[in-house]
Amino acid sequence: MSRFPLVEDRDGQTVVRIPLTRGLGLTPLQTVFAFLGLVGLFALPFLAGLVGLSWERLFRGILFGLAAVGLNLLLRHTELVSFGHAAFFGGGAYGVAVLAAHYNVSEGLLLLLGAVIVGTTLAVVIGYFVAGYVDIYFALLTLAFNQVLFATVFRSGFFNYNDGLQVRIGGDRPTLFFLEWTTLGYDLVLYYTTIVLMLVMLLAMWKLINSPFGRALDAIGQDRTRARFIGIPVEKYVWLSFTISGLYGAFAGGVYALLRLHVQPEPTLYVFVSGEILFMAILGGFTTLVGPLIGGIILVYLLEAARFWVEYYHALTGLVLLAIVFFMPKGIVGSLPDFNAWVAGRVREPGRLQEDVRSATAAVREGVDRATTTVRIIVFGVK
Amino acid sequence: MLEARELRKEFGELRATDDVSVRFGKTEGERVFIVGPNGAGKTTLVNLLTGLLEPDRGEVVVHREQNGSTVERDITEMAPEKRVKAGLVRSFQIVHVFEEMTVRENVRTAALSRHEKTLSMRSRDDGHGDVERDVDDLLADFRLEGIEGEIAETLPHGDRKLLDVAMSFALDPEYLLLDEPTSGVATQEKEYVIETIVEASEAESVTTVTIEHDMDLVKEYADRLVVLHDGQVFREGDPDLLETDPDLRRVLLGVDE
Amino acid sequence: MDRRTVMKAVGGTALAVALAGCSDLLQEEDDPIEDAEVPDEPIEAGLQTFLEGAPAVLGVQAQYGAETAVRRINDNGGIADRQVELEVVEEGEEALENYQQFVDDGMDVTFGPISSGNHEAMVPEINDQGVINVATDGTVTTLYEEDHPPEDNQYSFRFQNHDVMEALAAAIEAVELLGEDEIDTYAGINPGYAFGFDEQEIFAAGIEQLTGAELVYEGFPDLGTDDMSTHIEEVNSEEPDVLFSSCWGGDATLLLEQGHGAGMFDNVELLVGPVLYGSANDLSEDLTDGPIRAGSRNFYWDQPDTERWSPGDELVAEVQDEYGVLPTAHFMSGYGAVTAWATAAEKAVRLLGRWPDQEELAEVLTNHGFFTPAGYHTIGPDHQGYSNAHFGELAWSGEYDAAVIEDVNVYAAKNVSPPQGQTSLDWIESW
Amino acid sequence: MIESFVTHTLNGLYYGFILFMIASGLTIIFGVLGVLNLAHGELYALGAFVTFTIVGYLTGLVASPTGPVSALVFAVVVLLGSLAAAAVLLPVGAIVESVFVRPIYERAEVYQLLLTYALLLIFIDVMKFGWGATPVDPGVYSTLNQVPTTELVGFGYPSYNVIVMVVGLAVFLWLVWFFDRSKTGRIVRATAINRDMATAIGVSTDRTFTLVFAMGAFFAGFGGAMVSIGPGTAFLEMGLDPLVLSFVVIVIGGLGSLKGAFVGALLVGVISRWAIWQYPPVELAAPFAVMLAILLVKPEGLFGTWGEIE
Repeated sequence: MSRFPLVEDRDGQTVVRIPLTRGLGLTPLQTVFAFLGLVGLFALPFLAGLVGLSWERLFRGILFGLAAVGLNLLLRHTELVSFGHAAFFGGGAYGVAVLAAHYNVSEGLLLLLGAVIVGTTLAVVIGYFVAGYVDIYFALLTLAFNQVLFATVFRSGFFNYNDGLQVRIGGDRPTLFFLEWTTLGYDLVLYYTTIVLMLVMLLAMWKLINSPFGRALDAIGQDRTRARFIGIPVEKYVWLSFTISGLYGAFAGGVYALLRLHVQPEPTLYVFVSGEILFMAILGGFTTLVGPLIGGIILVYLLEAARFWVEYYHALTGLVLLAIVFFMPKGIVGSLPDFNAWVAGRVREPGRLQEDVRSATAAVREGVDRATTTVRIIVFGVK
Repeated sequence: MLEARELRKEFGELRATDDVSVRFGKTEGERVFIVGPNGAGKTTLVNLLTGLLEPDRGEVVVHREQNGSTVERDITEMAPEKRVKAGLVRSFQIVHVFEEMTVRENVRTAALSRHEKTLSMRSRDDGHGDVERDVDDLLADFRLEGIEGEIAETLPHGDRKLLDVAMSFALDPEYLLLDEPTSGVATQEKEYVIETIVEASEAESVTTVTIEHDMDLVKEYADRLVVLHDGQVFREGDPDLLETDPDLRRVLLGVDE
Repeated sequence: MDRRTVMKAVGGTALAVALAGCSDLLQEEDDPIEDAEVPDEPIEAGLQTFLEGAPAVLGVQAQYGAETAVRRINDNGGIADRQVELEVVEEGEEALENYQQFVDDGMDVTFGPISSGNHEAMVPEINDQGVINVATDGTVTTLYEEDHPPEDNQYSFRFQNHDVMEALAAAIEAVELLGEDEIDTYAGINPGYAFGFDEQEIFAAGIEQLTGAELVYEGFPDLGTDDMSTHIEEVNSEEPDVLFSSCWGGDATLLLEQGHGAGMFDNVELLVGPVLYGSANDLSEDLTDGPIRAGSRNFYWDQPDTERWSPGDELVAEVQDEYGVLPTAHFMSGYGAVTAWATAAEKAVRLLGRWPDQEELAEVLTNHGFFTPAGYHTIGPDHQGYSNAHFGELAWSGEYDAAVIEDVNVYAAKNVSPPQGQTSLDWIESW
Repeated sequence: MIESFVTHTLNGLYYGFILFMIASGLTIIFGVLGVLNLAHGELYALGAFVTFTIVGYLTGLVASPTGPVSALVFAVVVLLGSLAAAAVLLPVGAIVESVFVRPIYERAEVYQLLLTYALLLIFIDVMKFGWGATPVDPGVYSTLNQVPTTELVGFGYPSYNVIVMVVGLAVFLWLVWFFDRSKTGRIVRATAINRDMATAIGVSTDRTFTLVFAMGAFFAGFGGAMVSIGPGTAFLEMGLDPLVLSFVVIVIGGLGSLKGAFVGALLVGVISRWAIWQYPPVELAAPFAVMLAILLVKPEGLFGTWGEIE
């Protein structure tokens, strides 16, 4: 036993036990990070402005990031690349919008429940069809379902085409906890409600991926045939994880609708939104639980705000992503340990920095040389 | 008893199994070896029995003693994962293990499945004591305890083969179909692999059906022999046939008449 | 015309005169509001519009228009001595977020967007934030007619004519040209998104009310598509008397190109397109062939005739000089939106003797009237701008080496839009 | 009705050939390298922009055609210009492969997606820098239509469409010839089927990969050129939808199968044009509905061959 509460020794490692998560624990360093993250999350609306960031934009980033956490269940464990998760994000958002605009549901939490039901139902239906597919077929099938949904909404008067639906009931924003709020009050209550629910969802996901079920999903991802022949009902489990994954997206989309109060197809349902959710997971570090969340915050911030900073804002976003691919090979969160080691190494021996630059330059030069030779061969043939 | 009834499977023009009828596990814990030249339909037969392939015609039937009488159960349409639950387990010629997991996690994943715990949401280390006991036993039986923390893809080939089989045993099989458990294993280790399997199956009285090319091993360990040739059962019977039947020798050596 | 007459005519201030394009008529300097207490710092304004890609055909014109208005304001000493600084940003799909960013950045006023869906998303937020936005476009009719009636809408305004006005003008234009009895059938090819669906619906209501014509085909090619041949073939086989198309930008040129390629203009009596002239700078001479009536919303640069109307002439010269293009209706969207706000702000300063707050400015903007080189405009009690609508025969001008419209018909706002408080479709049915 | 049917079918084929030219590059790259290049649509767009410049320059050198013969000469000039424009994509593709994609072959495949998405974004701004933010059009479509084609058999149909179909067919036949008959093509196929084996017989897989990527970029650019000289314009976001449609085409056809991509493209073209004709609202969804229908019935696509050019 340790002197500190919740701290224990397990297999020679000090771990910190988190309430509600029997059998799981964090290393002391992870605990510090988690604690800082929590403080950051709760103080965000007050801190963001101090450093010149828009907390509502960060909030949207968190929402897309949460959808990416859902997607990551498939990506990291069953090793399936979904190109269609906007279907659930957008499905959730439209669940809220339709209930508010057409059925006058005015309580935000009920709307959110509706969002989760709509989005998850979509996941159940689409999951049923795609669960038996792997690799790029899986990716492109989810993409096709996503696009059919997008096209339907885009061209349907019920959804007011691409002009979208207001999440307002007779011009008023929904109530939260059956109370009416001021603009700021509404956003804050929505934010803190979301954060609390999100933490529960993250804990649940953590629990899930460390459970025998999570193991079974890993098994399916690593060797589908073997998984089947140790008695795992592969399609059923993929279907189930697809549904859970969709649920996260649906929830996030629902909150997004409540925050933005207007839902249009392009920012929620378009296939490139699916792509963005996927890229958030990868760039944040898909081998980690919270990486996708960080990825969401960063990508949304870039996509929305870069246009205010530079004229060539696509390129800026692209260059940031390139840098992450090459210099943070496991995504941002996944690469933190390596990155720390690298920095420490260079601080100790600054001379090696030159070496790094030299080798990078050499690699680029070699690449260009090869390209030139190849083009010459294509154009002039082999001598 | 596991029975193939007139199983037929065609790949385009090729009839890989041509109405094969054969029974395994006539006695409890019977060791049957399937032999035959390449392309005889051995792997296809195992695939049909375990549900990896669907037959074009014919049936797969399990016979079970129940209240003193034998009950037949047609499992031709049954999904592979359900056959596993029904006691029909296999390994593969090319090793199929979960490459990114440790040895222990591989065996544990199989054991969790056997204990119907793959849907459990409890944390891995938490409250699965019976599973862990099984895993410990199996690791010991297959002499994998020393390397239980190693990642599967880093293991030498022989250990991977053993791990593959250990996972199969973790499923508590009644019938275990092994597709060339010694393929790729160095000659001096083959004996060791087969010996380990035999020990484990005798302890649990598992009926094993093994595809094997090494006739010395077959002679040494087989209770019964099934010879496939051109998709048909060419001979069936005592391993002594290998010595006594000249046609059999010709077929196995691949010398066609 | 003496100075007093001009000043009176355009609303009484030097700035208003300058924005009407008549500053050279002013003979002496006079500042009626020099005593007003006005802060020193410049006015910060934000404009969001489509700056790249297919919709930039429209959006960049709006940018030019807004910049031109701002330039003229600043050259004339600003609004009550305050210079205007305009920040322009890509609208994209994030108009709501852009508006929020503008507000966070402390903008005094914002302009844009182009897209009607974006505009719909913004209106409630504008009223929550209380920083006036004058929409350049985003012209979906129901927005101010039904969704956000004046009692629910304080800070959101729109300058450009709404969709009903141009779609109805198109219907009337077709009847004027062919005659009521000559139109038995009509068809529509409209972009497959909210705007296109709305335009087709209103045009259909209008033309059926006017002529009893029958719809023989309606197609909605995807926005930004690269092939409309299927729709064109259907028009060819149905041979309608009138073809209506609200395609704009690349879609409009695609329709004309493929239409000519497939001989479509031999199979229709008339093509009316309310926003066709928006593509003026992208049309080549051969595309202007055929019976095509092109609309130019609330502004056509040569109406009144620039030979006789110096404000128009100067504006075209300035735009050609500065940007190398002919101004289109979307130029006026930007120009007029800025002008509406600027003249109202100045009016408010004169009334109050100090700089107005947002609420006061919104008050003044409602029912505000002002001039631009396109003539007189009013902002109605519903916060919607009302101006003349223009239609003319698409033709080619050797002088400008660009598409022009000739034989221009001008429709007064009251003839193509319902009285305040009535919805458009109800009003059309009452004809 | 019958004439409508013929025209709609021709329109479908025309559109299908366009789709094939865009998708062929994607399927070659995917078939050999296993890389799903999300920047493919931008290579297509880049081709369209470069065509604007080159064809605009070349047609400035020749007089406007006055008769059928000079129209034909004009068309040849335009096609040569398109080829030249596509050739510009060769070094672009080669550099993208050898500088950016190569270092991450060994990494998890999803990083290729993130990388090529980053390139997609960067390419958009490269084009914005090069050609401005608004659409451009070389404006040769109506002149191309003066080339006499279907009028010769008494049928009115835009000659440009006919030219696209002929060119598309030529591209297909050349690719089939290249992979079936030419030495380089066989080496590429061998590499696709078994990299180790190819290395063992002395093939430089590095070079093969660069070559294949450059080829893929070339055909993307050529597809862009064909669209650019048509009735449409070249604009910044033009690459997005064709990228997604290319996915549809290569999946329907069977991944990595050239013949599959060909048949898939024509199927999508024709079925979607028929669908719009019969039921216009389905326009946006049609290609994806076709893909879902085909994949759910035949999961491996029409000509499914994994990792092989066929």
